[in-house]
Amino acid sequence: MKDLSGAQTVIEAKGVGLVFETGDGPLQALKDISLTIERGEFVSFIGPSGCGKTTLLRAIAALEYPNEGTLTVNGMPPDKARQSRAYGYVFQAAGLYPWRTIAGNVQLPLEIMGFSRAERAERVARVLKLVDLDGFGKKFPWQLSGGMQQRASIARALAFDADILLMDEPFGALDEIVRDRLNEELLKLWAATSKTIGFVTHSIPEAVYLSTKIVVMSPRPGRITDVIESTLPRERPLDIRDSAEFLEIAHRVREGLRAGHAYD
Amino acid sequence: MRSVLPILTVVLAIIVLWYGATVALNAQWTRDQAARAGVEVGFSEIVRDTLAQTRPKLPAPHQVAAELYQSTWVEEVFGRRGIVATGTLSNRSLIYHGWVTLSATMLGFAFGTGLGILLAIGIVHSRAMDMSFMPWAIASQTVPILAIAPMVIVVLASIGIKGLIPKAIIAAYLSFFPVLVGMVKGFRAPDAMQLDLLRTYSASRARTFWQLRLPSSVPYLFASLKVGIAAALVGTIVGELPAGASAGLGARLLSGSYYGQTIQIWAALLAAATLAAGLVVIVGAIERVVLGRMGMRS
Amino acid sequence: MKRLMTSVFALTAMAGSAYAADSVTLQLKWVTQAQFAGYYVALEKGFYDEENLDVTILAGGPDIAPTQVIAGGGADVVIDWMPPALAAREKGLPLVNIAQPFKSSGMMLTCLAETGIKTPADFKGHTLGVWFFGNEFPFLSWMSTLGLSTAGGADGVTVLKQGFNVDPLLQKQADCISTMTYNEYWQVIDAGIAPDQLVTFKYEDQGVATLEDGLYVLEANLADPAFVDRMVRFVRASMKGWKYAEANPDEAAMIVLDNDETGAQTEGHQKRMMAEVARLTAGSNGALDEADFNRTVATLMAGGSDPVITALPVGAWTHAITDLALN
Amino acid sequence: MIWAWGSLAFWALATALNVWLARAHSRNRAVRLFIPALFGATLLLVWEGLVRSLGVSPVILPPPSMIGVRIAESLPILWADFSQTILKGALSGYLIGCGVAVAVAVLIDRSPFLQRGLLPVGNFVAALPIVGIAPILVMWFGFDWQSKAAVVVVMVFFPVLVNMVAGLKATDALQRDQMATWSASYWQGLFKLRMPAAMPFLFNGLKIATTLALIGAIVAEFFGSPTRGMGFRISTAVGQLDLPLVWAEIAVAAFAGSAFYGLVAVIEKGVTFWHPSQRGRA
Repeated sequence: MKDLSGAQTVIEAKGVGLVFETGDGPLQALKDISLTIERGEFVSFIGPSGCGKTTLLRAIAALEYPNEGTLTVNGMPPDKARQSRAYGYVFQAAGLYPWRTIAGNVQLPLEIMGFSRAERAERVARVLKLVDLDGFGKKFPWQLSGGMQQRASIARALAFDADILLMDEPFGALDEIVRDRLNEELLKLWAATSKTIGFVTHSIPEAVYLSTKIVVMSPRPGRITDVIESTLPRERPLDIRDSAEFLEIAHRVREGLRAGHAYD
Repeated sequence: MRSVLPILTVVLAIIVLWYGATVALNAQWTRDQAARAGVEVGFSEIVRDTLAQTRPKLPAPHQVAAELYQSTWVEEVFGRRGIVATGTLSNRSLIYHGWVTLSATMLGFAFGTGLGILLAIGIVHSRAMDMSFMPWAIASQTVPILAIAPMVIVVLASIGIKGLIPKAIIAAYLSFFPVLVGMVKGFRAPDAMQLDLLRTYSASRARTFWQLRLPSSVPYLFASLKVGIAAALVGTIVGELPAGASAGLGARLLSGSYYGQTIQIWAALLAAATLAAGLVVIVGAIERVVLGRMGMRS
Repeated sequence: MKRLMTSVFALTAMAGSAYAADSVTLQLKWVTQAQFAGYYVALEKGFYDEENLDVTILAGGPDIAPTQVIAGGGADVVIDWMPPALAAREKGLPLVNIAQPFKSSGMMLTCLAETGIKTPADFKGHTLGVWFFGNEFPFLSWMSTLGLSTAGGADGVTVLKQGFNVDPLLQKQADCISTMTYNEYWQVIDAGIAPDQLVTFKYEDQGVATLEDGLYVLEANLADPAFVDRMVRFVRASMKGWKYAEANPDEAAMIVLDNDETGAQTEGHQKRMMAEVARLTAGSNGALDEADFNRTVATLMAGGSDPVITALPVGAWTHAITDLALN
Repeated sequence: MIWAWGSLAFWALATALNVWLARAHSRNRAVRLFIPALFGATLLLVWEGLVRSLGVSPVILPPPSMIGVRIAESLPILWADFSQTILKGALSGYLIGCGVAVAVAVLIDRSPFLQRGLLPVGNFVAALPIVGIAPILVMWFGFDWQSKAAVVVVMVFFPVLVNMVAGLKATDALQRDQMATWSASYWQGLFKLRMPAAMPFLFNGLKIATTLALIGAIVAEFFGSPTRGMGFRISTAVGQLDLPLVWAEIAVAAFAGSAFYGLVAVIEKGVTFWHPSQRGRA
């Protein structure tokens, strides 16, 4: 099914709109979203709360269904893509099952997808190593720190080798020091696996540091106000954040956010 | 409000099942009687007969409804001993028996709630009491109360306690436990931060209790009161069962059983369930008002 | 002045009456029904008042043991059957029979004719419903005189603890059930089974009858002349009530009905019960017949390996009260 | 009189000891077992003392020593009654009732319509004084343990059902979304996520049900039974004024009930070791 001629386009949205029916009447969560994401890109969605960035990510993962426009993932409707295991999803909270060990949690999607026992063991060992948690497989989630839990949840999303990794403010609840280290590790992981990553955040430095493309959104109705292609190199040490180029992009993001607010 | 349709559907389904079961369970008697009389019965006759037996294994819903109507409205308004004729409730009406049961229930509920709260206060404040008493509180509930209810009544009668109080004591025995468990949880509901805050004010234990523990336990109190009042009703009915010829829904159940008046048993059962549901609803309504006033709308 | 006089007079009169009436508490063996009509008649017709007694009648029930009530001091006098009373005496609770209004036994075993049981010899291998709670003694004695084991099996009978009603027979869970001539038997008939579809075995006819409803008090109390005096008056008024009830069964039944707190009794059933009970009380003037007592004791002691009582009871009855009350 | 003062003095001493132990050594496992044991012993001793010193007739309330002797004498009877009432009646009813309740909870969990309809009706039925249906069930299911099991089934069904339905809802949106992103089937979601998450709730219901099961089985025997069983023995023994035997049966019932409750609590601890309420007291 993969469209090999235009192989680079992974996610494509054309005029996507989404309305929630709420107790106070309909709420326009997304309006006229058009966007293309290429293979191997690291795309951040940034904006104030209520701008629909999470909703957009959920629509891509077929957790919400748009009312208008077309949205395709790997050239398929999102739920088809989901069934073909197109993506791993990392939520705001780690959401690990307290009754399973770390290894048990990581292999949960593998069990659901019907991987053999041997293959499960092999993959669990590999991804735990990838997120630097080898040796913790037999621990229970509540015996680990918040940062380790979130790494385990990333390992879980990586375990079944989806091409696309969708992350919804995965580090939002962590302190800044842990967050910096996880950001750095995430970049390494991205380089090592060359996945396409969609990343929701409300931190400007995080977005600029991680992304190749930054999608700035604004609320009521949720829409895209700016798309910024990052000019930073793919190799990014932590201190790149002090460079003029970094600050320049951050400035542009801030301007975009401010422009969105002018509508209020 | 959107629950009305589903509830009606379920109730309707139950009634349909009930009618089916009525025919199935009572058919044997009809066939036996026909065999004893030496006649053949067809299916339609079986159905007709099973729905109208005088002492069926399972009375049909309309029989129970008729009995309920008969033993409330008709008895009080038109009966020889009804409230219209005599000015007092008739001893043949379920209203009278329900009232007797209700008064013992309320008294027992009051005892049980008071006892449960006091014990909970003791347990929260004394480690020794917590550790020594709690296992026995659980064990106390495994004593088959119905088995000793007659003895409780006899023993209390021998020291001159009669009437409502023995029943109320059995009711209290069953209702104190849920209240105790709920209130221990409730008094411990304030988190360490809130307790530490009061400690920084050098608040006394009593003050901490009144200002923090008591208000935070209110939602737990109501949750356990709902369980407790239903338990108190069960206790009262259990207390009424052995005391054969006295009044109350339990005595009514027993005498119905004694004379094989299944219709009367079911009517008394439904009356008891309605009473229980009504009491729980009332506690729920009070809960909403109180929690609303305290700004803890649940 | 005149008004003051009247009120003082009224006060003294009230006080006088309050002091005069001696109180007596009577514990029944079972729920309010015509089985106890004599006492209710004496209460309603003022026979107790005439004797200056203030009588409280406590109804019984399936789990109320009159013996336990009197041991706890909950009643001055109780109505019970002789077997549990003698058993209690052997357990160390000295009960004494002071009067015996019931001359004959109303207990019987009622079987469905379709089970093929025609004589007691046919019981073997069948299921029999029995009341327990102190009422099982006559049955156990009878079975042991018949040489039937009550442990079940082909050579014995299977015993069910019958509930409070006749359902086991109607639902065919038991082949025979215990009934009283004045009560449960008629419930079976009322349920729609014709008398010719039933076979009954009266304990009286089988020679294993034991004395039923009698009045029992604690032995120690009989040493107190005031107590004896109260009992004399109580027995006299009660027997007057019984004789009135025998003569006016329908009125007696209505009096019982009005005293039934549960409101579960029906007029038809109580009138019929009264008529049947009258047959059992007919031969008694209230005094215990020593021959009946001896027969009861003999039956109970014949209980094979597990007799109800092991030693001949001494002092378990007295004519002291009835001699004074009836002469 | 010496008994009364003696037992009261023992009570005071034991209480003081308990208070001291609870303060000083509450971390010690043996002490935590000793404290309630001492409290229980105190209760028994005070009971013994009061009965003896006040001269209460054993027909009204026998002293514990007499009950203890009776237990020792009548072990065969007690065992026969125990197996009739607890093993056959209560246990089989408990297993069937809880099993059916869990199955029904899973079934109606798929249908919000049924939940909205069944739960209020279920609560209404649960408020029914179930002891009242005992005579009816004895009439339907006969005299032997089957009717006792039926009473137990009805008694335990609703508490377990209500708890299990609540438990199946106890997952949060995030966990359900996760399952969705992995395209898990309904049954995978049920067994991997919602069943384990429901366990703390289920065990809450199961623990309540243990005491109910016991009471139900004993109570049902009052309305007709074969000539064995704890309820049968209690009512017969009262009639024979054999009060020590009555209390022996009650003691067995209380002991069996506590043991049953304890067993379920131990299983709970094993199954829901991960739950915050269990983690605290390792």
